[in-house]
Amino acid sequence: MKLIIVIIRPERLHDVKVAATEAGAKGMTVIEVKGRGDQKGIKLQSRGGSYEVEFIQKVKIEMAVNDEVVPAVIEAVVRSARTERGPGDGKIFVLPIEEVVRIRTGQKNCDCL
Amino acid sequence: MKLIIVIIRPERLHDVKVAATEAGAKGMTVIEVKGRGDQKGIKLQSRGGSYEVEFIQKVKIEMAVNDEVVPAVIEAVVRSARTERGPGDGKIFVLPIEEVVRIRTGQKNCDCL
Amino acid sequence: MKLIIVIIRPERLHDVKVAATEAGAKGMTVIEVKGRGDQKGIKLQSRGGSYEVEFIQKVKIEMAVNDEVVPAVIEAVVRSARTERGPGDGKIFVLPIEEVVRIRTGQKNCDCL
Amino acid sequence: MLLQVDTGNASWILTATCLVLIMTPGLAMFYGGLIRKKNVLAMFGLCVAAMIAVSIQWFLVGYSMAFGNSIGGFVGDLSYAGLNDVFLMHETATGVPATVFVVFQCMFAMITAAILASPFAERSKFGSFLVFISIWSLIVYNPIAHWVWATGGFLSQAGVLDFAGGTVVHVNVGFSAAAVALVIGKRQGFKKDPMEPHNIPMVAMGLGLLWFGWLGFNGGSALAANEFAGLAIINTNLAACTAALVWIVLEYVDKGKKKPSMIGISTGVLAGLVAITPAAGYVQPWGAFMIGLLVDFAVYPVLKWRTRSNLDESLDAFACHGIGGVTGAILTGVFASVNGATGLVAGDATQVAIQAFGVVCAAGFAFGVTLVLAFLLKKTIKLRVKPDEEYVGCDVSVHNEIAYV
Amino acid sequence: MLLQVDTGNASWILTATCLVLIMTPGLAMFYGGLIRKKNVLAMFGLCVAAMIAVSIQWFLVGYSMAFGNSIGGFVGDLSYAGLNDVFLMHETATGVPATVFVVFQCMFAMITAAILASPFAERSKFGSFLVFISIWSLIVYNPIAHWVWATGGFLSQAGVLDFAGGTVVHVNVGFSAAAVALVIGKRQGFKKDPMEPHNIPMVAMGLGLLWFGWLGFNGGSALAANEFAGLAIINTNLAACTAALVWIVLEYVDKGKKKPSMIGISTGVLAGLVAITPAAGYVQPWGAFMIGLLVDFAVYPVLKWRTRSNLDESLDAFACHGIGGVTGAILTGVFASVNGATGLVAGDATQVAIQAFGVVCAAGFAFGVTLVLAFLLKKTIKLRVKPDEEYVGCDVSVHNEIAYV
Amino acid sequence: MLLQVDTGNASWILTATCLVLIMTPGLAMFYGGLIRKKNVLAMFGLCVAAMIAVSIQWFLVGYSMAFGNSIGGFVGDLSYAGLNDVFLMHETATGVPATVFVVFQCMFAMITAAILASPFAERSKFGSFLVFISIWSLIVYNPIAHWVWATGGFLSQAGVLDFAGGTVVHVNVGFSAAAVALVIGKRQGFKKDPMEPHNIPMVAMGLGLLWFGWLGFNGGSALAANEFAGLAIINTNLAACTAALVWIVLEYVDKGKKKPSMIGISTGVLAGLVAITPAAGYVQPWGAFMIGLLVDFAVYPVLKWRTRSNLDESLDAFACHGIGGVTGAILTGVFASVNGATGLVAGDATQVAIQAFGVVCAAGFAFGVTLVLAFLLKKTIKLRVKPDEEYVGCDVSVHNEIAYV
Ligand SMILES: Nc1ncnc2c1ncn2[C@@H]1O[C@H](COP(=O)(O)OP(=O)(O)O)[C@@H](O)[C@H]1O
Ligand SMILES: Nc1ncnc2c1ncn2[C@@H]1O[C@H](COP(=O)(O)OP(=O)(O)O)[C@@H](O)[C@H]1O
Ligand SMILES: Nc1ncnc2c1ncn2[C@@H]1O[C@H](COP(=O)(O)OP(=O)(O)O)[C@@H](O)[C@H]1O
Repeated sequence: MKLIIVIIRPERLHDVKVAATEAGAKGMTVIEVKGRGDQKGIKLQSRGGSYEVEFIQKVKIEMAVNDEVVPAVIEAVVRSARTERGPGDGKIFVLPIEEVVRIRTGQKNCDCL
Repeated sequence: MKLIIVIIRPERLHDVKVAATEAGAKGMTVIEVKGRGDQKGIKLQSRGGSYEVEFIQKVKIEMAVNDEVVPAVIEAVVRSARTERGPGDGKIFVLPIEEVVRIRTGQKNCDCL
Repeated sequence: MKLIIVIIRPERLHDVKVAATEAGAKGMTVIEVKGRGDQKGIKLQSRGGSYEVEFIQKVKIEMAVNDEVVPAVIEAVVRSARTERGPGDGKIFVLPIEEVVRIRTGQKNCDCL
Repeated sequence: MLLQVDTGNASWILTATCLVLIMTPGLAMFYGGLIRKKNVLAMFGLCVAAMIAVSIQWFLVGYSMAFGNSIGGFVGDLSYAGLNDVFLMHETATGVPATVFVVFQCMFAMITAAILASPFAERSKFGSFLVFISIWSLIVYNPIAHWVWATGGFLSQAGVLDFAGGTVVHVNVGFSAAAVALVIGKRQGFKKDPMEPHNIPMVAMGLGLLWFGWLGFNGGSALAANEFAGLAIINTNLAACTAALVWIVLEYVDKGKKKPSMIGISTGVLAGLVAITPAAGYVQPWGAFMIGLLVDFAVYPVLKWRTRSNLDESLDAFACHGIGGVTGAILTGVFASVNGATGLVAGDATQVAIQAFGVVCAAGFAFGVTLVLAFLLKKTIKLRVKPDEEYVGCDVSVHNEIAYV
Repeated sequence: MLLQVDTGNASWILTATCLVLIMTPGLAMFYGGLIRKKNVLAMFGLCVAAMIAVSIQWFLVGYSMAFGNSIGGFVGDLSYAGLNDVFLMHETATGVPATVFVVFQCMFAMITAAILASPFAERSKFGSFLVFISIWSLIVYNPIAHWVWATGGFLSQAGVLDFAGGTVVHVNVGFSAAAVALVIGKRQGFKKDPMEPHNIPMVAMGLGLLWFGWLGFNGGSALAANEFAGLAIINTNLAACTAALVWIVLEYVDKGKKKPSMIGISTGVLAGLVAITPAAGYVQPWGAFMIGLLVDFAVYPVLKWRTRSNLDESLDAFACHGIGGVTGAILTGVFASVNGATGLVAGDATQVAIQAFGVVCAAGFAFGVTLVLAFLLKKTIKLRVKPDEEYVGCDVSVHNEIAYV
Repeated sequence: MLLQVDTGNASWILTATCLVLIMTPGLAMFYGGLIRKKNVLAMFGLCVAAMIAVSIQWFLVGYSMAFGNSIGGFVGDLSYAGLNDVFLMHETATGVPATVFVVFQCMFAMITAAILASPFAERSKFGSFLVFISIWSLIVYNPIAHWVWATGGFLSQAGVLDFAGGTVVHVNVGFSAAAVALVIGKRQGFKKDPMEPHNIPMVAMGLGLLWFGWLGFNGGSALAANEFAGLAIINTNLAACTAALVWIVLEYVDKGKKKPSMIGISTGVLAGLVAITPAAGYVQPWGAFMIGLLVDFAVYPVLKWRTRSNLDESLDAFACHGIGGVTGAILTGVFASVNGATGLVAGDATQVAIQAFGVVCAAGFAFGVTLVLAFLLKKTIKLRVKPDEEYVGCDVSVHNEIAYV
C-alpha cells in the first residue's frame, strides 16, 4: 500500500476528487495548506500599497491506495489537476505504508482503502 | 520508528489522546482535516433546501513512536475512536520513519518521542 | 528522495523558510497544526478563571528533498527553529519517498524538488 | 421657504435616516455570510457600490425625479436637481425639514439598490454593477417611488397604500432581481458544487442590523414621532417575530428538513419584515400578527421552488422581497383599518384590488425595464467576470484581496 | 384618548426603543463568542427565540399583565390584551404615545429573556427553550415589571427606586439563571474539557452593541428628552468605564491572572452597566463614579467562586446581572440624591432598606418560580439535547448547520 | 438654571450621542481587521482603554477644561470639574440640556483618543497606552477643543469654521499620530514580513458602524434637529460616496494596483467622511460633492508615500485623519456659503487663510506636545512590549488570550 500525497491548486479539488475516485482511490483526506515552490508569491493589495503572500493557498490530498492502482491514480491526478497557468500546479509524492487499520472494524491491511 | 497517522471523528479527539498517551505515544500533532470514504457526505440545510457536504470534518493525528509501542497504540486508538455510528470512524496508517531529530537539542533518533 | 516533516513554533516560520531554502529545500508545504509533547499546555484566561490549552499552536512544514541535501536541511532547520524557551521547539521526521511527480509537466522523479 | 419645523418630528426622521443607513451594511453581512468565502469581499463591494451610485445620482437628479413636480403622474421634473438651497425648501406637513426628508428618502433608494446585488452575487464585474445600478436606480427606482409616494404620482392617486415601501422597495427589487437572474445566468457549478454559506453568525449579525434599521424604516415612514410611528414599530416587530415562528414550524414539519435552521429563522424574520412594510402604520397589532402568520405560506414554497429550479437568483431577493412584498401589499388591502386606511376587514374590498393594481404596475415595470437594461449591458460592457476569475473567486480576481487570513 | 404628544420626548423614546432592540443581537454576539464554535448558532437561536416568544406574548397579554390596571399590586389585569386600538390610548405624563411606550417596554422584556439563555448554553433543546421562555416571561417577568413600574405595583408603592431595571431586569434574570442552572445541570465535560471562548472579537463587538443600546435603555427610561435623560447617559457611560478600570486593576493584582484580559475588561464594562441601571437618573455623576468603583468588588469574587464551583451557569448571568443588579439596587439606595430621590448620602437611610426589600422580593420570586418551572419542564418536555447531540454540538444536532466553513 | 428645553433638539442630540459612541467599537473593528490576527484583541483593548481614560478624565476635569470659562482663550477653568449638579446647568441656545451636551462632547473626545491607537498598533503596552491617552486627552485634546468650540476660545474668536471637528478631531489626532509614530518606532519586521490585514470583512463592518455613527457626529453638531442637521447628513453621505468613487478610480488607474480593493474603497469613504466634517453644515450639497471629489488627491499620495517610507504609522491616522482633516478644513474655507459662513466661493477669500491658521495652530500644538509626551513616557514607563512579546503577539503576551480558536 502507498500513501499518495497530492498538492494541488484549491480550485481543482472537485475534479481531482472525481478523477482519483474513478481511478481507484476511494477514500481520501483533504487539508488546506499553503505552499511555496517554483511559483512565486502573489501580490495582494493592502492599504497604501501591496504585499506579497509568500505562501500560496493549496490543497493537500492524502490517499492511501493499494499498490496496483498507484499509476492510474497518479495519471488521473496529473490529468485533472493540470492547468495552463504556469508554475503552481503542484506535486505528487508517493510514500510506502506498512500497515493500514480500519478503526470501525479493527481490521488490518484489509480491502478497506 | 514509525509515523502513525490516525484519522478520527473530531469528537473522539480527547479520548484518543488519553488512550494513545497511555499506550506510549507521548508526543502528537493534530490537524483538522476533511475526509471522504465509505461514509457518505452529510446533508446540511441551506436557505431553500439542503446541500451535501462532500468532505466531512475529521481530525488527523500524527504520532511518531518507537517500533515496540506500535501495536499498543493502534489497539488504544481503535478502542477509543470507535463509535457505533457506522462508516466514518476513520483509518490508521503506519509509515516508516528513517530519522527523528529533536530541534531543541539537535539530538537524533533519541528517546525523544 | 525524502520527505522531511518539521514541526516548529509558528513564529519561527519565516526564519526556517529562509534557512531551509538556502540549504537546498526549494519547495515546501506549510500547515497550521496543534501539538503536544514535552511542552505543557499554556494557560489562557477565560472569564472567571483560566483554562489550559492542551494542544499548542505549531506549524508543520513538509519538504520533499533529494537525499544529498537532507543533512544540510536538518541542520538548517535545527539552527533556525531553536529558541531558548525550553520544551516546545519541535521535531523533525524524515520519511522515505518512493516517487515524485510534478503535476505541471507530468515528469517523474525529476529534478523538480 | 421654511415655515415651522417640528424639532421632535425632525429628530425622529433624522434618527430614522441613520437607522436606514445601517441596513445596507447589515444587508452586506446578511448576503456576505450566505455565500462562499472567496466572494465575501466582492459582495461587500456590490453593496457599497450601490450606496455610492445611489447617493450621487440622488443628489444629481434622483430626488427630483422621485419627488419633483409630477410629469403626468409618472416621474418628477428636474426642478430640484443638484439639491441647491435644499435647506431653504419648506418642510413636510409634519414639520420635518426638506433636507431631512431628502436624505431619509436617499437611504431608502440605497438599501433598495443594495438588495438587488442578490443575482449578481459571486459572478459580476464590479464596474458593470456600478454602471447597472446607477442606471437602474435612475430609470426604475425613481419613477416607481414617484408613482407611489409623490404628490400626483399615479399610484398614489389611485389610492395605493404603501406605508413604508412594500411596493416601491420590495416588489420592485424582487421582480428586478428575477429579471437580472434570467439575463446574467447561473453561477458556475450551480447545483453541482456545494455552495455552502460560509459564515452563518455573520448572517445573523446582519439580520440584527437589518431588524434594528427596519424599525426606523417603517417607524420613520410615519414622518412624525407620533402614535403611528409607535404603532408601526409594534407591528414591525410583531410581524417579524410571528413570521419567524411560522417559519420554524414550517421547517419542522418539512420532511426534507425536520429542524429549524438559523438561516431559516432569519429568513422568516426577513419575510415578516418585508410583508409588514406596506401595512405597518395602517393595521392594528392583530393585523400585523395575521400578516406575520400568513406571509411564509407564500414565501416558503417559492423559496423552495427557486432552489429546485434552474434560476440562480442567488440570495433570493425575488422570493423574500418580491413574493413577500406582493403578499404584504395585498394583505395591506385586507387588514388596513386605521390611520385613514380602510381595507377589506374594515369594509372596503376595493382596496385589495387597488393594491393588486399597484403591485402589477410596479412588478411589471420593474421586471420589464430591468430585463432590457441587464440585457443591453450584458451585450455591451458584460456583466460577468471570466470563468477562470469566477472559479478563483471575485475577492482575488476583482479586488485583489483575501477576506480572511 | 390622545391629549398632547410631545414629539421631542416621543422621538427620543422611539429611538431608545430601537437602541434597546439592538441589545439582543449584541448579547447574542457577546454570549456566542464566549462559547465553543460548535454551539454558536444555537446560542443565536436561543436569543432570537427569546425575541420571538416575548414579542408575541407581549402583544397577547404581556403588556397588559405588566402595565394593566393593578390587581392588588401584584399583576395587571387583561384590559389591554391584544393591544387593540393601542394608538388611541393616551400618552405618558411626558407626552409619549402609548404605542411607543408599549414597544419600548417590549424591548426590555425581550433583552431580559435573552439574558436568561446563559444557563441553557451549549446544551438545551430549541423547542423547550421556546416553551420555557414564553412561560417565564409570562409568569416571572410580567409580574415583577408590574410590581416595580406599574401604577399601583406594590414595590413601586413601597418606594423602591429602579430607574431603568436594576431589579426588574437584572436581579430578576440573574436569580432566574441560577435557578435554571441548578435544574438543568452542567455541560458534559464541564471543568474537564477546555471550554475556550471561540471568538473573542465577537464578544467585544457584542459588548459594543450592548453599550450602545444601554444608553437608550437607561437614557430612555427618563421617558423624556430632558436633563435627566442626559444625566442617565453620563452616569451610564461613566460607571461602565470606571468599573472596567477597576476590573483591569483586579485582574492585574490577581495572582492567578496578572494580566488584564479583553474578556475581563468586557465583563467590567458589563458590571458597571448593570450596576448603574437602577441609579442612572437618580445620582450625581460622582455617585455613578462610586458605583462603578464599587460594583466589581461584589461581581469579581462571585464570578471567580462560580467558576470554581460546580454550578455551570455558563455565561454568568447570575454573577454579572444578579449580583451586579443587587449591588446596583442597594447602592442606588445609598447614592440617590437627585430627580426626587433621596438615598443615604442625601440623608435618608431607609431607602437602603426599601431597596433591599425590593431585591429580596424580586430575587426570591424569580428564583423560586423559575426553579419550579424549570423542574416541571425538565420532567415533561426535557430541557437538554441527548448526550450524543451535545457532544457533536447543538449547531449540527439542533439546527443542522455549521457556523463557519 | 434650566430655562427652556427643546425636547426635539434634545432628543436628536441624545441620539447623536449614542451614534458617536458606536463609532469607537466601529473603529476598533476597522483597525482590528487591518492588523495581524495575533494582535486584534490588543487593538480592541487600546480602543476600550481610550474610552475608559477619556470618560473618567472628562468627568473629573476634561469637560471643564474644554468648555469652562475661558482662561485667555486657551483653556477652560475648572468651574465644572466633577460635573456636580450638571443637570441644573442651563441648556444650549438651541434648548439642549447641559447634561446632553456634556456627554455628546465626551463621545467626541473618546473617538478622537481611540483613533490615536493607530501608531501603537501591534506593539504597545496596555498600561502605558492607558497612561499616555489619559494625559494626551487632558493636555492636547481638551485645549484644542476649547480653542475652536468654546465661547472665548481663541480660534473660535479668530473665526475658524469647524462644524463637527475637522480641526479639533482629525487634524489634531492625525498630527499626534505622526508624532507618536516617530517616537515609538516601527514594528518588528516592518516592510520585511508580510503584514497582511487579517479580516477584511471586519474592516468593512467597522466602516459600516463608523459611517452610521458619523451621521450623528456631523448631524448632531448642528445641536438642533433642524434643516442644517439634515443638510449636514446629506453632505456627509454625499462626500463619503464621492470620495469612495474617486478612490476606486485612483486605484484603477494606479499602475501598481489596477483593481479597486475593498480596503481602498473603505479608505475612500473614510477620507470623504473626514474631509466633510468641518464643512458639513456650511456648504451646499454641490460643495460637499466637490470636497468628496478633491480630498483623495491629497490623502491617496500621502498614504502611498507613508507606506513606502520608514514611518510605521500603522493604521494611517496621519494620512486619513491628518491630511484628510487639513484638506477638509481648507476646503471649508473655500466652499462655505450657508448657515452664516462665507468662504472663497461666496466671496470671502480670507476665510481660507483663517482656516489655514486654525490648522497650523492645532497641528503644530498637537504634534509638538504629543512628541514630548510620547518621548517622556518612552523614557520612563516604556511604550512597547518586549521584542519577544511583540513577536508572539500582543493578544497572548499582553492579555493572555487568543482571539479565535
Ligand atoms: N519539494 C516540495 N516539498 C513539499 N511541497 C512542495 C515541494 N515543491 C512544491 N511543493 C508544493 O507544491 C506547490 C506547487 O509547487 P510549485 O513548484 O509552485 O509548482 P510546480 O510544481 O507547478 O512547479 C507548492 O506551493 C508547494 O505546496
Ligand atoms: N484510503 C484513504 N486514504 C486516506 N484517507 C482515508 C482513506 N479512507 C478513509 N480515509 C479517511 O478516513 C475517514 C473515515 O473513512 P470512512 O471510510 O468514511 O470510514 P470507515 O473507515 O469507518 O469506513 C475519511 O473521511 C477520510 O478522511
Ligand atoms: N512523537 C511525536 N509525534 C508527532 N509530533 C510530535 C511528537 N513529539 C512532538 N511532536 C510535535 O512537536 C511539538 C513540540 O514538541 P515538544 O515535545 O513539546 O517539544 P520539544 O521537542 O522541544 O521537547 C509538539 O507540539 C508536537 O506538535
